[in-house]
Amino acid sequence: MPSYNAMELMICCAARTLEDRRTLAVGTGVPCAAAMLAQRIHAPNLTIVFESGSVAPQLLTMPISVGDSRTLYHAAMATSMCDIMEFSQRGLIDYTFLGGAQIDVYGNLNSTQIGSDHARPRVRLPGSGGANDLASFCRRILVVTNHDKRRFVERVDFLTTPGYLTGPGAREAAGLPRDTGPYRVITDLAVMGYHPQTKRMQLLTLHPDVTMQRVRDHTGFAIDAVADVGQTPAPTEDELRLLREEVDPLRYLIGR
Amino acid sequence: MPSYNAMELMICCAARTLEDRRTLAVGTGVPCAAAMLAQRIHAPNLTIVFESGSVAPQLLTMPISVGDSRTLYHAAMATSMCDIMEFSQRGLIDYTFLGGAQIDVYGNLNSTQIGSDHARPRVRLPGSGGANDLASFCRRILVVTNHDKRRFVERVDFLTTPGYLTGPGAREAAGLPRDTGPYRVITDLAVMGYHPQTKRMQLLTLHPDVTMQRVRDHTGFAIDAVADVGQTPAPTEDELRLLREEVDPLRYLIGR
Amino acid sequence: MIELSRGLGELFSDPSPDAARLAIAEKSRSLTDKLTTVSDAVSRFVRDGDYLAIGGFGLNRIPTAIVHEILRQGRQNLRFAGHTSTHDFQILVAGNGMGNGRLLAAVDVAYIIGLEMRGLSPHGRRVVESGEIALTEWTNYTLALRFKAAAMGIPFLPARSLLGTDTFTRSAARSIECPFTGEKLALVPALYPDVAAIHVHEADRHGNARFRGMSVADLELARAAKRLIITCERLVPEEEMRRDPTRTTIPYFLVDAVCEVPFGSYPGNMPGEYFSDEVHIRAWLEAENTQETYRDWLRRTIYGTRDFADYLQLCGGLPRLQELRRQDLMLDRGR
Amino acid sequence: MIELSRGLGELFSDPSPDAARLAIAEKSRSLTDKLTTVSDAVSRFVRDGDYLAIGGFGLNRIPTAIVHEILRQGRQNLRFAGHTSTHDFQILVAGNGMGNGRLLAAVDVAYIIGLEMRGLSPHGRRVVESGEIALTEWTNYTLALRFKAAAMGIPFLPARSLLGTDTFTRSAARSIECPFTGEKLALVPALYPDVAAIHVHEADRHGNARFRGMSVADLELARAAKRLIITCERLVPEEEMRRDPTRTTIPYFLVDAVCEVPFGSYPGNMPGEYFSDEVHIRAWLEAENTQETYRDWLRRTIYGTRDFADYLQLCGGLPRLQELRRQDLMLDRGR
Repeated sequence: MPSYNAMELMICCAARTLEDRRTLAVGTGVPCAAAMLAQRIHAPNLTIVFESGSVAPQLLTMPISVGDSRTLYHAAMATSMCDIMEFSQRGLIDYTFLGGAQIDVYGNLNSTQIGSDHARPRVRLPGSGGANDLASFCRRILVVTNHDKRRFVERVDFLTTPGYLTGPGAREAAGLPRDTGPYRVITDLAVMGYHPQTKRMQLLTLHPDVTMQRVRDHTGFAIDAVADVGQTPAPTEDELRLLREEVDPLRYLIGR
Repeated sequence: MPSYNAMELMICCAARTLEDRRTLAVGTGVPCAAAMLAQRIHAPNLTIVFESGSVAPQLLTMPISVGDSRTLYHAAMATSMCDIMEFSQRGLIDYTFLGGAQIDVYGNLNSTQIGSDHARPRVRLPGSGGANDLASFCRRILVVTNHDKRRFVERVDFLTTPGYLTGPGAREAAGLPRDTGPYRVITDLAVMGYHPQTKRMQLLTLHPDVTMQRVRDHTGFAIDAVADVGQTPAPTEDELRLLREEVDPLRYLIGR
Repeated sequence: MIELSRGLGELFSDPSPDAARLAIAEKSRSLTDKLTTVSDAVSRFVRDGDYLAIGGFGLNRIPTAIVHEILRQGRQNLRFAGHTSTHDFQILVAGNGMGNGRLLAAVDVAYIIGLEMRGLSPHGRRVVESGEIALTEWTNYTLALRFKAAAMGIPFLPARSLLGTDTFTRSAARSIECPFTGEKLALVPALYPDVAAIHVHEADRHGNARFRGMSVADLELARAAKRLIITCERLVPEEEMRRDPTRTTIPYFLVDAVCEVPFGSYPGNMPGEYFSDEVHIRAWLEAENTQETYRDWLRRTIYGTRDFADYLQLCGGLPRLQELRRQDLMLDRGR
Repeated sequence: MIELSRGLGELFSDPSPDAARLAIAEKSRSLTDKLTTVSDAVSRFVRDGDYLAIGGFGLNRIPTAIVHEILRQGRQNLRFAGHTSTHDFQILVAGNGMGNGRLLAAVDVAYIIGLEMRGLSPHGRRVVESGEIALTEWTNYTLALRFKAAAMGIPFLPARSLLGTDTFTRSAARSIECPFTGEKLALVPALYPDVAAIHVHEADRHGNARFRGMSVADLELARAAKRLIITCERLVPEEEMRRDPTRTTIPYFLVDAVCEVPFGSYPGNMPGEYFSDEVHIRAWLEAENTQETYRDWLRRTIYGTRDFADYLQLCGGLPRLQELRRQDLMLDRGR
């Protein structure tokens, strides 16, 4: 079995969640690497869009910015942010990858501030960017992040980006499109999904050598698990080769 | 003094109302000829737009359709109908020329139907097209039409396109932009404007050899006149030469 | 936010974005080969009772072959968006009042029957005045705006048009007081057509499309429709579209069928390619004068032709089209 | 139509389209020569207290020279639209907390302080955490949508974003029940900036402009702003723009000043021209670590340079720019 690091495993897990023949709004970094890897393995017909306006590029090199020239490489269309966001609002974009400084049990994300005073936050973060929009519009929200207690919190300091909000029915009650919501959280410890009824985050698979207790120790809220928690399959040789040679040859991500 | 026909006079009158360095949404026919003539005489910097999407063409030949290739000749931009209409709604288009089967004392226009039953009209006409929109958005509405009693009516059968509606303050009360409204009506008999307070149509100048009585006989409502009704200046030699040689050499309009 | 009034017109389609999302949930987002014939595209994607919308403006850049085929295949009870719809409406309305049932059941009207400076369609007038088509009134902008709302995936858009007129009263718009400014506004409901057809200069087999000149309301329409048929003057390879993505304005995932139809806007105008055939249109309007002459005309031009190439041949073939190209290039000022 | 709730955030600009129409009533619609210098454009069109918006996205296709000059000329109390505003915000916020008064007084935030994968701006954080800038929260889409509402000449647009979040609570949006469908929606107020600056590939002296690649929110912004400064990589003759009007996306009557600024997006990326200078940006972020090092950095790069050409020279001149072009063309996969 080949050796690999946590980042490589996370990217492979993220890639595997993406079905072929679907559309995906990505940012830079892990999401982009995951999409590029998925296209090279099982999803050649996965379409990438970037919120700045690129549609269906055939990425050669990982972009540094969501709007840089690299996002446009061999693209089918270069358009506007409103167009991309409205394709999403219209229901044409299946997946999106998002991140944040905090995530709670319902998949709500905070990328605005740490601390509760909006005028004088303890730490000011960049804000929503396009996250709130894509999380409102896309059918399945994916999060890839490191797993620690300061990040997986009982209650986000600021609800920047909607997950299941306060639980079952809350997205619909708020007016968000009916067919949307959090889908997977992929960390350096495990893969999580959401309980179909309670909409609470739940453990699906543990990464090799990770115990349930270790996940619980690193999660700031009580986390359930499906009945048959499995083990995350390790990256295959094919996945690692493509990731290392074609997706991230300069080790921007996997060298971290 | 050169001889001319009624159509030539109407086009010259229409051209003269257009100030230089302004923008104008036109249709085909007389409005287009007037704009082309104005550009060749006193308004070289008059910008034409067509609602189908052409901006600032340097028209060589009169278009047949508001969206045909001719409207695009040497244009500065080809864009969408929404873009043109929204430039207008935004306040960037100064003039528009409109027509209709009926016009009333407040400059309201009907291009939808003759008769009052909407489900079974006596005569069905095309409908608003872009007229209602342009009349709502543009700063000054111009009408060029033949002058007869069936056309100049007390009350339009169907108010397709807003003039001053029911009189002073009515446009503003309806929610139309504050700086808009009917400006001139140019016919084969006279040039009319609107009373600044009452907003009723009023006679400004009579064409050569036309009496006030004749205008009244051909108008289906009581029409006032400014104190000093003048005579419309006849077309100049320059106007006629440019109109006949450059604007309408095939006599599409002026041969009617 | 106060609702002030509402138009009395019937709303012929569902403005709900959630319903529209549901309808496209399983639409392919894949780069598959969508090349097909006009006849196949119409038979698979245009259904009885559909809400139909046609791209272009007047006689300019219209997908004539698709409109012919809808008439030829005898679709019934369509609802239709009549936004400066001249020759396309003229063809479709030949499916009413000619003993072939009722092709058009309801029309959202901005501009129909008229052919701009060319006059009114006699048959179109007869049918519409008979009252057999339900009509709701709009304007060119507000009907385009209804597509735009659908393209954006929302249920309505505001405008400062329609206000104070009978056009509003006979529309299905509402008026409100703006919650931010207190200004009065009209709200127009989103229009999500079941199917639309758009003619462009160039497309690839997946449906990526681009055109020259005015886009009219076609970019909005392409994004609003649940199913979309593209006809194009010329197929181009995928690599050609990807060489300059700035020029692509309709992406493949909106498109269900691609048909190459050279001279596909004839007898209409195609910017930079050929001008409208005014002689043909005059003859068409003339033929509409009586039911008998019109029946003969339609038998000869539509029902009696196998396909669009056959129709072009009937109308003078390449020599006539070359003459129209000469007009479009404005050699001799377009004479 | 029922209003359900409203955000607590402050609205930093007037969403009334009638007010905006009044502001542009006498704006020139004429084909006049608008060519000028960056310094003149800023001194004439950017005023203390203005609401400012900058085109592009992140470090991509940004009018860097204009932003430098605003800092250099010491404008005060600007309001600003922070929509994935990375290097432009970074430059502007150097006018706060450095002993030169307060350049930024209020910011509509979608994304500020961060430079995407490059990390956060230390000085930006210090200033924003000090509380001296009033903040209202939005998202990339809803801020673009606020420009779009203004571009359309209406007071608001609806969206299905923001709903249910603290971002809504700290915005100045409202939520309503749709009068057509009963669905809940957010309404965002129009944003009519006093002045905007946009960088493009090509423009003519009258202001007709076009660019390659993503338009981000620039077409909306160009139409929303009351005054507009265009910087371009290359001036082209008017005839070149009229040769292919389909490519023009900003028409001259929106534009107040045109400045030719080759490499004008540096250290940002210009699609098809040059990639971002990551070395320079890293050095910039490093310099922000303390007030002292930052003061030196700004003195050297902005206050100590005469103009943008001088700044480019300082940063390595043409050889460095050619290296960045090589990266942008993705020779050797962009290494």
